[in-house]
Amino acid sequence: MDINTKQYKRCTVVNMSGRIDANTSPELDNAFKEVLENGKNNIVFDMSGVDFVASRGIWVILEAQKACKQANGELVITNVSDNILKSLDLAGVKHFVKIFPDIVSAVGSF
Amino acid sequence: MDINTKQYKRCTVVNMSGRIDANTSPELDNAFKEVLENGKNNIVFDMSGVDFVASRGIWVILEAQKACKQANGELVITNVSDNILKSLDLAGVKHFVKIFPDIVSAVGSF
Amino acid sequence: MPTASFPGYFTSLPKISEFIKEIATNAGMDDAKVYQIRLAVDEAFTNIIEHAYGGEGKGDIDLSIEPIKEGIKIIIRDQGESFDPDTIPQPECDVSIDELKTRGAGLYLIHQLMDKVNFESDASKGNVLTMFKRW
Amino acid sequence: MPTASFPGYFTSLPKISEFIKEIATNAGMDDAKVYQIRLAVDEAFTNIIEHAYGGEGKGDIDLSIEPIKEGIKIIIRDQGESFDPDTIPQPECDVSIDELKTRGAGLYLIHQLMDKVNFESDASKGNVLTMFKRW
Ligand SMILES: Nc1ncnc2c1ncn2[C@@H]1O[C@H](COP(=O)(O)OP(=O)(O)O)[C@@H](O)[C@H]1O
Ligand SMILES: Nc1ncnc2c1ncn2[C@@H]1O[C@H](COP(=O)(O)OP(=O)(O)O)[C@@H](O)[C@H]1O
Repeated sequence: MDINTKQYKRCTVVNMSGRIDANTSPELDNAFKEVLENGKNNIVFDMSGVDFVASRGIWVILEAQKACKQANGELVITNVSDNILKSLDLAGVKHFVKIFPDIVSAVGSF
Repeated sequence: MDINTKQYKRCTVVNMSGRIDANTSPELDNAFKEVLENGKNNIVFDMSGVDFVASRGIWVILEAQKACKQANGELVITNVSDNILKSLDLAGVKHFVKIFPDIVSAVGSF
Repeated sequence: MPTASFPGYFTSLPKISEFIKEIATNAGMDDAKVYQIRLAVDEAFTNIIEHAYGGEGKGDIDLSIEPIKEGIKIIIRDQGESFDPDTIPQPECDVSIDELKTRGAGLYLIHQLMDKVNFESDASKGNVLTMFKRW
Repeated sequence: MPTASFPGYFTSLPKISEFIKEIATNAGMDDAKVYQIRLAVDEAFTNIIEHAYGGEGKGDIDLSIEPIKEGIKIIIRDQGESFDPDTIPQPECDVSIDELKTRGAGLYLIHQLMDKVNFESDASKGNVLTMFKRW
């Protein structure tokens, strides 16, 4: 698992590789919190390298969205694999988070 | 040759494939002019599909930059192949146009 | 019937996932369904560690996976606290992000992902979660 | 010595480029230098069509490309107006974008890209541009 953060003019891209489960989701949680602590509240979560997301991961994403919105920002996600997308749909994530097909449209939405 | 335009929140991405020479540069010129006529003045020219640029192409890019700047916008370019980059350098293009290594950082610069 | 025992740590989760993936894929389950089984099992293991054992390192979890005629059967056993899944309310998603209680989709996902789910507690055998996924 | 004649249209440019590419690459020129030769030739052809012939469809252009010991020699001939390249000022790039006269880098690029450039006009032979690129 590997988390990287890149700052653009109007948003921060966070990308992670590997699994987001009970074991690894706290690190993702920290990465999102760090972005917010730096005063940035627009986040693109690039999931191109993520191959598994358990409900713990979903909660981390939704918690981050909550914090972004409270700071008048927004979290969006992109590059979600088909399998993961289906499980995010089951959990109703799309009601709370915009999902973009590619990172350019995600970054370009801010 | 194929030119596509995609509108994002703060910029328009124009991409072209093939050669930009005396034969094809008028079409690129038109594409840039159309963007500006639509009231958009921030352009990302994505050159990932471009494999040859003659001086006519360089002038079209610089003319478009002129027009963008006059409208308080900016044109930037991205995904420039090594061969093309060397010739743009010879022509001094970097004094007038920002060159980004990838389209995400180009779009993210607006 | 392939069976394995895993220590009750979250670091077991990727190993469990690989174990399921290999057996279910070799049995002929398609990729999307293999993913769904892996996710259901991951949620079940996480819940056992957290809720039945009350934390990591409190006990082992046994997993068996059995390809049968109609699909794949999974049995997960632990020796932790028992519980009655019928007492657990469904998560809500008809709320705004601010109202959302950001916990509690594990059980819901397990039921959505698998075709049959059964939970039994027994003083001698411990807790037994049986799940089934059709081909 | 591979030689070809191309009609003086801008649509000849990609064909000329392919012609150069194949011969120069087969002769062992590296990719970056092949590109530089192609670009110099493209600029020369464009100038001939536009300035020597005064437009498309006014005459043919002959190209020969010859791998020699030290590099590759290119000869381009046309029957259009002659001109004296020494009278042409260098393009400026020390200016702001608004002041920039957005024309006129073709000759400059040809000189930058090639190791030797020679232009001769002759009443009988027409205009002959000889260029040379070291291996
Ligand atoms: N294996 C288990 N043993 C004991 N309690 C459980 C078990 N699985 C779930 N529970 C109870 O059901 C609740 C809902 O579980 P779940 O939907 O997975 O969400 P979460 O674990 O995030 O709270 C848990 O909070 C817990 O009280
Ligand atoms: N082959 C040629 N025959 C006649 N005139 C030429 C030729 N090549 C260049 N010129 C003259 O030199 C000038 C500069 O050429 P160049 O640097 O290629 O820029 P551009 O063609 O864009 O003006 C041209 O405007 C033209 O007057």
